[in-house]
Amino acid sequence: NQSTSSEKGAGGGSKKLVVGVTMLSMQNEFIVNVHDEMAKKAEAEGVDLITVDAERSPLKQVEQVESFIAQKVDAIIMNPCEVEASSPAVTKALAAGIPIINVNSETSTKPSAFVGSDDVESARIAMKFIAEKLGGKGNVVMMHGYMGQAAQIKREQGAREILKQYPNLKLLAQQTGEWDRAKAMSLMENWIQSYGPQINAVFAHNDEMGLGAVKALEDAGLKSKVIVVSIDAIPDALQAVKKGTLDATVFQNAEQQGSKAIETALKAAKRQAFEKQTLIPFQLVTTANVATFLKP
Amino acid sequence: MTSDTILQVRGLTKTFSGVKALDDVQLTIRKGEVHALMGENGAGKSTLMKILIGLLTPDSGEILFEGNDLTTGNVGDVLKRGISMIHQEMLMIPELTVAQNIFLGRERSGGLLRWLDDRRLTEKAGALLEQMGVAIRPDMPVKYLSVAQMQMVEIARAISNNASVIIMDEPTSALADAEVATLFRIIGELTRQGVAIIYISHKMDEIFTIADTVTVLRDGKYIATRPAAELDIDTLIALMVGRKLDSLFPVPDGVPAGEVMLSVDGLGRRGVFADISFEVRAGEVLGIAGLMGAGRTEIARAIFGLDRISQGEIRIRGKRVVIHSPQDAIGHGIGYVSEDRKGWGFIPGMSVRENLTLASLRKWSSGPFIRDKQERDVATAMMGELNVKATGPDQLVTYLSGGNQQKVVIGNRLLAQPAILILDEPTRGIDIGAKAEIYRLIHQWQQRGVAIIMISSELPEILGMSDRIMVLAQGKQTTMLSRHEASQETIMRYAMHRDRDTGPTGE
Amino acid sequence: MKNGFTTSFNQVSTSYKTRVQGIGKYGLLAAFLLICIALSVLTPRFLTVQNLMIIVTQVSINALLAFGVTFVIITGGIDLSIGSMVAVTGVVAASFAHPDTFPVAVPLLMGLLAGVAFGAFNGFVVTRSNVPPFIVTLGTMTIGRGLALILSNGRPVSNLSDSFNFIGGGKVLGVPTLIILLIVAFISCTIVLRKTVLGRYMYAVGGNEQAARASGIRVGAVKMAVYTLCGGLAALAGILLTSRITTGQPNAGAGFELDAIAAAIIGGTSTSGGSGTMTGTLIGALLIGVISNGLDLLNVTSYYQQVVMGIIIIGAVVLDSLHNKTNA
Amino acid sequence: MKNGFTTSFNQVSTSYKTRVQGIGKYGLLAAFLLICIALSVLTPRFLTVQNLMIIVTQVSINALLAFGVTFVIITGGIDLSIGSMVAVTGVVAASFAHPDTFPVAVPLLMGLLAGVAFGAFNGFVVTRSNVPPFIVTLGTMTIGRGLALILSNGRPVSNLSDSFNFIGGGKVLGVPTLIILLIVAFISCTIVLRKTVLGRYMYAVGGNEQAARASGIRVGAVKMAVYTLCGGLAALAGILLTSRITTGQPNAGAGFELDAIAAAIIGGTSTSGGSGTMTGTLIGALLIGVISNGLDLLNVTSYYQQVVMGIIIIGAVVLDSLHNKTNA
Ligand SMILES: Nc1ncnc2c1ncn2[C@@H]1O[C@H](COP(=O)(O)OP(=O)(O)OP(=O)(O)O)[C@@H](O)[C@H]1O
Ligand SMILES: Nc1ncnc2c1ncn2[C@@H]1O[C@H](COP(=O)(O)OP(=O)(O)OP(=O)(O)O)[C@@H](O)[C@H]1O
Ligand SMILES: [Mg+2]
Ligand SMILES: [Mg+2]
Repeated sequence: NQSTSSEKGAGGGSKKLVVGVTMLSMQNEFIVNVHDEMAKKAEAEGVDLITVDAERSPLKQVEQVESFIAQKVDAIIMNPCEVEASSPAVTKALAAGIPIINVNSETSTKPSAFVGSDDVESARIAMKFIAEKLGGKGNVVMMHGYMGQAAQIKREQGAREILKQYPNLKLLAQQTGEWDRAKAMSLMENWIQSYGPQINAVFAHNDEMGLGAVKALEDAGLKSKVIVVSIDAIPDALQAVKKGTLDATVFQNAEQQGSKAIETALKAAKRQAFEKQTLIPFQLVTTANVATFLKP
Repeated sequence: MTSDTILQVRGLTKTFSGVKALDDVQLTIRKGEVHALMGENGAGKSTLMKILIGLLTPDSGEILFEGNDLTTGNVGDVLKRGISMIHQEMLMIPELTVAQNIFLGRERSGGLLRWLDDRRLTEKAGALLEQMGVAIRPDMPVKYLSVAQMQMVEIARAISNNASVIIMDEPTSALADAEVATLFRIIGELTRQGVAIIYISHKMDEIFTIADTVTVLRDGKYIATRPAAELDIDTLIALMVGRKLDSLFPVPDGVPAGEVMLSVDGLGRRGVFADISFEVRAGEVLGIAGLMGAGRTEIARAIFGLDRISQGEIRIRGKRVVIHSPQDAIGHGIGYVSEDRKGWGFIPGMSVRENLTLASLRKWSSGPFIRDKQERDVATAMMGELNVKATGPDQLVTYLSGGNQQKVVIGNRLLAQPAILILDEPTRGIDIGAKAEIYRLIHQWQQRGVAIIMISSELPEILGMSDRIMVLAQGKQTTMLSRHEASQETIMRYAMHRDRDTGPTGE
Repeated sequence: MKNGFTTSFNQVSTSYKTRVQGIGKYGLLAAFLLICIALSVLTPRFLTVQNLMIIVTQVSINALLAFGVTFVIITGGIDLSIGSMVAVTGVVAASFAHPDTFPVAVPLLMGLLAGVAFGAFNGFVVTRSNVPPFIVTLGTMTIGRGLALILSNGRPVSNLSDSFNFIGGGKVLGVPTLIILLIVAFISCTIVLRKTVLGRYMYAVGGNEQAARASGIRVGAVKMAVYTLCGGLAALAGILLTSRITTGQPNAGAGFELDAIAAAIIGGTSTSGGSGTMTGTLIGALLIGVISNGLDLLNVTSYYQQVVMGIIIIGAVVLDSLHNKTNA
Repeated sequence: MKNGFTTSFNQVSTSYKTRVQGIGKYGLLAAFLLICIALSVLTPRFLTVQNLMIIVTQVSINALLAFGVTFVIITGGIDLSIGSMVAVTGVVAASFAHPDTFPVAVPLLMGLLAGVAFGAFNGFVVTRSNVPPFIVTLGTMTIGRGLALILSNGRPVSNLSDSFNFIGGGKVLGVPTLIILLIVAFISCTIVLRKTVLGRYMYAVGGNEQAARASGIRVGAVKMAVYTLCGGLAALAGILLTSRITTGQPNAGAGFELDAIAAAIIGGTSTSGGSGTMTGTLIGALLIGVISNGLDLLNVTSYYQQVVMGIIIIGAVVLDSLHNKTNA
């Protein structure tokens, strides 16, 4: 039955390996990029991917993994919605003897392997940049992602760690922009009304919101006085960095996350030795180095 | 087809989910005549008219209007070609004003852009209403009108279309005599101009007053067409019902009146009615008469807790009570059958059984659970007692004819075994056979010692059923008549009582 | 509220069959079976005991919410706050469910209590004010979401006891607890709706509020009851969800209201009140679940899934309405 | 469907005046002004020309959507797909708006066309099938979201021409274009609703469909018109949003439908059809915008913002309904 087929696959045999993939949200550009890399890699390796979209719902994600188990896939790649809430999926997959690889973010239950980067670190990098730019002194506002989601929580945590190191850096206001550019723009407009020139820097949990903040600041003619930094390095953000409107973004390597995830999954499926943890470093993108990140 | 035939219907058949509502029906209408269409509730009169106006499509048959085929037309076409209709259900848009309703679908007056000119519509409507002699503000939203006023607006709408045939489906069901007279005057003028009227009504006396020709339907089948002059009431009823009907009103057998069940003293509601005092005894029928808008319904609503009273008191079995809601009223043993059957009477989406037992459901249940079998038995028994015509206890009430719906509403209240029953226009829109049955029922419950208040605009009904009659005019009590004092003339005289004497009226 | 001197006949006739004959919804059932057959043909993985069990498990949370909202819609109301109630009750339950603190009954009771209180508040505002239920529950939806975040401090409440996690994640004799609870809830709700005085009153209030009042029904009390019931069922859903994902999530349940309302309406509950059945709602929820499971099994790309999902749902209801159609 | 003719007396005396004189909605206006005054007292930054202008700009997208859905709700329907239409039309417009490709009229027209076609499709399904609008537009909401993702390949469509970005982001004589367009749209919609035959027919269809039909009104055509109009306005909103944030976002507009419907209902449009005004809807949208702006200005914590927002919205409508209240 199934296990023999995977062994056959291991022996370079007739049957294709099947990998089930559940992604946090296929409406998020970065996640789509990770997935596209996985698809590319899978195509090259000759494996079948079954991709499903958890639409940010951990419940849905757990159900999707259950479904993968029922389909007897050879390996599962999960881009978790939630540290804790997506954990039952890991438990279930392991109990069914199917290797499960977490990509991009973690769950509290240890999976077979982890490929990705630490979200807390990305925020540290971003905030540190702000702190240094401002010389450790000034007023910062922070735009959160959707409240309660793992990425929001971790990015907030990283930012606060840095803020603690710089007692003269004051968090003037914080509010959720729900990852959304339009919402962030409105929020920034309102903050400008409230604080005007008091604001020295904006830290946004993702580029979409960062770009929204930039737009609002530009409209108010304040951009030159305020530093805006965000995370993800989506193409729009890279362009903005190049133009100098966005001061910095933090590059998360979708390409490597995607291909390493597939690599690990295949090794695991074929019962070969594999890296339990593959950490892909973040990189700060500023005008200085943006050219290397821009795709032709 | 003779030269003065304007509308001819042949072999018309219409089936609703397997039930034949019309079966091979024919009808010939001549210019300038008033053609009465008669039949019991559910005979198919409205269905036939809705087909004529284009709201329903027939299964087969042909309709010729001024010599041309009409069967394919939609409502818009038919209206333009000169047929208009007063609908039995009063099809109005509640949020729009009287003027806007009257000219709905015909607003195109402001040229190419089809801009609305509401000022002109209002003026035109105002003129029309004034010409009809009706005092209704044309800029008043229809939702604030009383049923009777709405019916007058329906009439205005139909006659404003300059139609050559006007269908009137029970145009007077909500009207009192004065308005009926207005309508008849208008009908007279129209027929003199050659307009044909198709007239549907359950009020026999109206037929004999204005009809030239009478066509009778029974169970969806064509029965006969006769000149009105050749008919007498008994023959007509026999044609409609298929048998002879005994006397309409039960013989008064002098039920001994018991204790005073309900008495009101100086009851008033600001701007609506004032100084109303009366009492009803067990086994007695108190009739309340008055012109349209005299405030009769408002008194009933106030006693039933639907409206707040501003002065006076209500006593039940001599004990003063405060009624804030229908639950309070029902708790005190009061039952109320509203004049607005659709609005306050029944639940259209529920079966006959469910409607009948609704007010008394607690009795047919143990704890939270309904005792299915008992509920069904009770409902079936009540259906038998009321002689409800339905395919069974599970038929939806919407599918019943108006008369049978009314019986279901009455049955619902009776099962709650009220000690005091208020009936507001209990026979509105109901055919003569069903009327007789409702009268019989009222009499029966009277004999069982229920105190009954009956509000009605039909004087024969008031006179035939009441032990005593209270007459109202403009929210004030003008007299209290005993059965032998009362006559049509006396009642009318007190009902027309104008505001000359502003002092306390009544006693 | 609109009047309707004249409900059209048509409207009545469609809902008539379904309601009174009780079994009803043949059209929808047919559409549902058709989809199931199609899926069985398209993929052998669909018609396996294990997969069917997974579908029912996945459907159960939405079905519970849909049962609750069916009660509300039958009375002519609406409840948009169910998704937020899931979050609030989940967070509340989770806060009492850490290992070695309280016995498992405590988080259960506290969660239910929170839901019932929330629902009762909805009912109170709806009956005491003139504000349309849409606005009331839209307001409490926002309030509830805020409360869940405040209570949890914006972070998932995790580290829950095994016994608590068993409630929604365990199996009894090989059958997932969720399925068992779903069946129990379905039967109870059906009984409430069809066999009790309260159920009858719900139809009456939704069918014609004035007539219900004139029959002596305390309309306000009935409305209080349905919103409270709906809150209770949402709490059950919230607790089960929390237990299944072993975390109380302050942003759980976002958007669930639309799915639940969709299940009810697909199942034949009329938004204008007065008609609807639990069986219909259950089929509606199963339909949504089966389509979503089938599309996953067929590996339809996520974007196309949404397109196909929309088309099938409209299609199923078209099929249903064709079946129930009477001539105009 | 409820009741009927005999509304109580009192209703006449109180609400008659407010409605018939057309100005109406004093209650809501009062609540709105009250909130504005409160905010002006709480923070001096609220009542500045600049801030008021920002509020109106922020409100404009939601207001446009709310205008469209007001038409639909007045006829007794509902449109849940507006959020998705925003995404589809935004992505379509953005695809034609790259610099040095087409003149700026092309993305505008293509976006509008997409919205009108989408709306017309909604109208077609609603009029041709027996399926409730709720389900039809819930289906097309999902379909639309999928389409937007397919068309954009799941990625924002950016790099748009300056002239395109001017449409929603520019200023004319110091006044943001969004405000100008909002005013134009408001006046046009008011005229359509109050001064044209079509508007009159919308009230008629929603007030009593049977009666409308009996007056010779082609009910189907009116419904087609409102859904198409709603699609067109959603397209305008989508284009403006895209231009404002200088990207076509496939996931833009998610959840916008609830805000727009809320604005309409807060503004007094009855969900059962037959009543509603554009002025009411505008005030409803402004109310939501002012609260959200005010809470940001006051720097209320995000969690509490939601709680306060919910309470104020319910409160405002309670105030409104108290004003219009009649005793039972
Ligand atoms: N749309 C419909 N669907 C099903 N049955 C209908 C429909 N319209 C009418 N009927 C049925 O057709 C029959 C004829 O009804 P119709 O309304 O024409 O009677 P009518 O003669 O006007 O009665 P009334 O005097 O009570 O107004 C009745 O049995 C009625 O229940
Ligand atoms: N909802 C309402 N709004 C405004 N006026 C009303 C309303 N209901 C009744 N009226 C008016 O109030 C007065 C009393 O009405 P009521 O219904 O009590 O009269 P009635 O004696 O029962 O007569 P009928 O029932 O025959 O119209 C009339 O002038 C009537 O037109
Ligand atoms: Mg009739
Ligand atoms: Mg009356």
